[in-house]
Amino acid sequence: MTDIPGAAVLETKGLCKNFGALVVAKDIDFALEPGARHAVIGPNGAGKTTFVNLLTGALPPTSGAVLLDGRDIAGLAEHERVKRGLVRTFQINTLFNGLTVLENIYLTVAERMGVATGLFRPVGSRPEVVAEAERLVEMVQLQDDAGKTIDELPYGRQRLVEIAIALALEPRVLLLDEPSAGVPGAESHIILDAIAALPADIAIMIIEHDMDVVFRFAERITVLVSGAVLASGAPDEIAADERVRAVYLGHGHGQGHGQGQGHG
Amino acid sequence: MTAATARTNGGAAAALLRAHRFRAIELLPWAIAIAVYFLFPGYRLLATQILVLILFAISLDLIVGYAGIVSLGHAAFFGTGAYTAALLADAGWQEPISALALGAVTAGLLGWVSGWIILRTRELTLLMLTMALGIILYELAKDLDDITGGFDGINFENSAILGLFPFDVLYYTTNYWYAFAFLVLGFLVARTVVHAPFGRSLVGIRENVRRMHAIGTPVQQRMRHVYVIAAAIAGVAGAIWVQVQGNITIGVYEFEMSGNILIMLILGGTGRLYGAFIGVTVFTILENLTETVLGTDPPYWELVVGVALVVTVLFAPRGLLGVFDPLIRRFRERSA
Amino acid sequence: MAAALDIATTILVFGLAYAMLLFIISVGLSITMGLMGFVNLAHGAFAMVGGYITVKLVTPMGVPYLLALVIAFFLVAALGAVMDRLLYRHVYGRPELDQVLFTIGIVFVSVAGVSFVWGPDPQNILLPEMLLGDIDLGFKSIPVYRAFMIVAGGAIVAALFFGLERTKIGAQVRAAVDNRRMAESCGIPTGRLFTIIFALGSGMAALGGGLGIQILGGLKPVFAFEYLVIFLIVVAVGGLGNIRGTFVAALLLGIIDFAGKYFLPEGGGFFIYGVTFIVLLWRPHGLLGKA
Amino acid sequence: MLKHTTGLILAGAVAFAATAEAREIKVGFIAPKSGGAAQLGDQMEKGARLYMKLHAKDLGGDTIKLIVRDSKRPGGPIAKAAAQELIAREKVEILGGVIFSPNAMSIAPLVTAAKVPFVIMNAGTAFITKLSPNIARVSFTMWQAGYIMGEHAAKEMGCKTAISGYTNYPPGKDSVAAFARGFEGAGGKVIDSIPMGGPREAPDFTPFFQRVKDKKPGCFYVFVPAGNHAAGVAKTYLSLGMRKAGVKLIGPGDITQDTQLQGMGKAAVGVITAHHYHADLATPENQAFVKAWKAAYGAKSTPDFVGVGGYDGMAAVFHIIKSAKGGKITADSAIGALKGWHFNSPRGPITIDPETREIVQNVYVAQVYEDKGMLRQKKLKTFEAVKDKCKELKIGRCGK
Repeated sequence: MTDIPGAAVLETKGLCKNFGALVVAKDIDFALEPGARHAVIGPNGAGKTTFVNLLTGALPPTSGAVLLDGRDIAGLAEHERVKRGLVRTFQINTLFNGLTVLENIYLTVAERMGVATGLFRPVGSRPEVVAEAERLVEMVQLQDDAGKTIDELPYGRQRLVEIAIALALEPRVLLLDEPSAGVPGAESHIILDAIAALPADIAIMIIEHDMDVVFRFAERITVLVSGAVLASGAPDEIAADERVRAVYLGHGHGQGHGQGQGHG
Repeated sequence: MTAATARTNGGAAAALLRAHRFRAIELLPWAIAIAVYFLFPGYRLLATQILVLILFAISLDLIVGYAGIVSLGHAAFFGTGAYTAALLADAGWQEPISALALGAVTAGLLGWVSGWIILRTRELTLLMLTMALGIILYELAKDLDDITGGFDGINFENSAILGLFPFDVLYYTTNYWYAFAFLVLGFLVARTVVHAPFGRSLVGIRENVRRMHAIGTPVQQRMRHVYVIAAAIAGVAGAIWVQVQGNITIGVYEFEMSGNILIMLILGGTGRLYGAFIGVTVFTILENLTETVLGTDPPYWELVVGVALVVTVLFAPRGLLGVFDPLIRRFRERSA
Repeated sequence: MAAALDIATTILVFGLAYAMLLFIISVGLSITMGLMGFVNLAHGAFAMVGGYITVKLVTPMGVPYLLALVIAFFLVAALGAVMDRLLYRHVYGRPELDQVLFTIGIVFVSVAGVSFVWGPDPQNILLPEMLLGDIDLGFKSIPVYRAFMIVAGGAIVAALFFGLERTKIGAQVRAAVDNRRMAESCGIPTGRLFTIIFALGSGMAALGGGLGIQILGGLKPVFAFEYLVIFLIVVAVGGLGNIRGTFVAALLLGIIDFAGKYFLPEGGGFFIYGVTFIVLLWRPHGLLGKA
Repeated sequence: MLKHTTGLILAGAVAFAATAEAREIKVGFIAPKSGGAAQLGDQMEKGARLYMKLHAKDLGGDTIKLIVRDSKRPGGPIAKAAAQELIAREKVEILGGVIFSPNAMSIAPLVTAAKVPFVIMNAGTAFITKLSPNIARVSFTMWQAGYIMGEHAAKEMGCKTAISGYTNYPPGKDSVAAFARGFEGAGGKVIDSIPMGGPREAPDFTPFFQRVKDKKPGCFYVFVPAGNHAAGVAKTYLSLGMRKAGVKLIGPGDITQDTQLQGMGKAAVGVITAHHYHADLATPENQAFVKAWKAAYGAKSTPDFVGVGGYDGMAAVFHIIKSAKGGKITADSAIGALKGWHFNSPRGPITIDPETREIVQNVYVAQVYEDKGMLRQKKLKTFEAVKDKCKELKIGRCGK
């Protein structure tokens, strides 16, 4: 995992975002190589989710560029970026709450396979799409809940649907926004196992508060504070960085340990 | 297929694969419609109107119930289809089916153009924009009365359907079956669309737009597409509406038309197609037949309709058809 | 030059009078929609009932007009509070479409109720002498009634802004409109607050109904349907829950409507809808609404 | 139980046999009973029922069953469905009523096909009698009052210029077109013609009236539909101080509709209108009519031209029934009987023009004045046996 400019799948250059006078992203340079396991950490309000939204195109940047495969994707809408393999999960579950688990994933698969515009042949005569959705349901071990609506599932299980949906899109770059947030300690290992099992060639950026997860998972860490990159480097470098300790780890590490003990 | 169903508990996949199949109970509304023709010849124009309004409500359900686009101006498309058919007939193009097809085209075009502009917005703003469009068209039709006949409207005649079945101005025989046939057709189109992946993706848009963006759906485009489909079907409904009656007034563009059809749809239940059947029928019957029971002094129908709406919301939150949901669920669970 | 000044004065005076009416009636709707996300299509029914109460107090009973307005305000505010507690609370938080159906049902019932009680005839009111006639501005005379509308409207607007900016309840309302969950967690009783707001909004609508009889040319049972559209437009153009926005929208629409009809009567109904269309495309959240 | 029922049937059969001559004739009556025009439908029905009550004996034992249907909105479909039901299910022999012209238009093909006579008791757009040979109209056309008002304004009121303001729908256009013909024919000049919104819009006329005031015409001719629009006219006229500015308000009698008049207050005093009826007409027929009306519907209730339309309409229905002499009523026989039919109505003598099946009647120019706190109308001039100018001159759709 060396920094070779140009080899990055996803890259930002001088990315800035202001809401009026409020600066939420300040001159962020960031790069994600193929197969990367890259954590972005930072205190609450550091602009992490905003950063994800800027990457996916949910928010337009005030200035700066997002590059996918070295190409500026400013002109691409969110859904077009997804089609190019840039996929995210949400910090707070963002699912089709009235639909069943299988339908949630079915919709995603249909979209990825390009059949979602089909007007005439019913879902029922496309068993291959349904079968693929079922495969993904099994991958996150939700087969017992496949027929339940999202509303009927506990939050932690819903979280798995988030991940299954992301996987269903066959991402090349996956942005995981606090995948274990809101999951009870006893269940978080399911999520972590699912993440650990992700295909190695996917470039993954994970935003996480739980330092145990970060240090177990990440090969590289970027620290965001007040919308700007404070430090970036290998986990041990970050752990050793005085500035990071000062503004973040002291407080955040304790919290991480708390959670660690919770499910330990 | 059986391999697929075997893998998940609860038959989720089986349900998904089965959803589009016809059930015996779906014959019921059609059987009733056929029976009504023979049982109530004296109400046949009213019954014909109900058939047409059901088609109109179905077209609205496609956008409101499936895609979550709430419109207070759907009469814009209904009226455009209606005026297309009426003005063609008035100008001498009296063949009804081609006029109706052109009505679908003009309404669809209007849907395409207006959808491009309007569908960027949501909620109250979307509501107001759809409404403003409808009212602007109403004003336009009113002011262009040299062409449209304006407030008083025009009477016109169509030639026999397929050259065989002339419209009946008194007993609405041919007229009824004409409306019936296009309701069946329109319903089948709508039903096919909602069970196709396209229709499922509309439900996704209704349930969670942010997620749809994030799974790579061109949401705007898909909403525009369904908007055009709904507009075209509404145009067909409008065309039939005036063809079976041989008369058009600017009433087809009226705000009440948009408002009432939305109320009827919600009353029956949105997002299920059959809600349109029950909502339109119940509303129209309460509106028009209350007076034959209770008289017109004072006019009780408004009270009856109003109370019906309030009671429905309090006791049948998912519309009248929603009342049956628990029953159906129990039935399914038992049979599963 | 003199002619231009003359026309400008005309448009300003009449446009303003109409705008005041629009604002007084619409502001309650704007707050209820903004605060509770509650779509109250029956708002016009409260204005209608207020109008009928005013007429019936003045004409057969001989109550002075201004006093009748005050009584109508309090009676309808009380009615609003009762409706809120008895009926509306069942549908708060329900899907929008349910609220639409429910409140339209209320409109139907109110229309039927009013026509049962008072019949289908339009109701008129004979204003006191002091409100008839003209005021001479030197270069132009304007009708007393319009001047009265502007002054009364201005006073109500001022009282409303004062109430919202300077009182505790006002601050709570602003907080709740801004972020309801946050307000609740700060201990603001939004449920009770909403009853108060709802009552106040209904009372304001009633006041508008009573004030507007003269301008709107007689009350009929269909009032609640006829004016629904224009109130919704004012709310949407102003921005949901935004009182200043509602005021600006009322001014804009009131004046444009008058000017449009004055200069180009053939355009008739187009202006107000055309302006609505353009404003909402330009600013989808309304003139002063937040994104 | 069974015996009891049989007894009833027998008794019924005997009763039927005893009055075998007497018939019950079903008459369909379509009018708005709810919605914005409900008070007009109410007036018209009251007028019709008053005639039925006063003349019940004229039918010699036959009775009329009046079946009322609410047309609700001005557009065609509801009225049309009601008409189809009345004809096909209720089997009415005569159809009547109708406030709005589009209602009448949409019903026209039905009465042609069903061969049912259709007596229009209000709807006043001039050309609609041409839509079916089975239509006869006993109300008015917009041309009758409008043309005469135009002539009168130019000749008698000294107006050299006029502006017309109208509700933007066919009766309004008819009315101002008629006015312009009459006014300009007599040497006046119409300097502006202002559409003032549709019949279903809020009746706020201020911007239009202010425009008129600023243009300072001699006369301002206004047509708005009867009802709350009418009340708005006089009020706006007063509140803008137009009288002081020297603009005379004139119009057809719709703007001084008797039922609205007291609610207008002093605003209406001095207004001059041309119309075929006002409740203060000092004829014995009218005085008896108004007295009977007040006896039936209360002292505060007043008939107006819509009520007289219903009353005379029912007189026409009675005439049809009597002419059939117990035989079957067909459209041909009924309309044949109405052609040239003469009746001494409260509004004065009326006839149905055999050529056009249109009413021929007096038109009165009248002025509003105050008498002991009540507003009344004083007849200034009578124009006798006025025909519909639109059809005479073959204007627009009247000529087709």
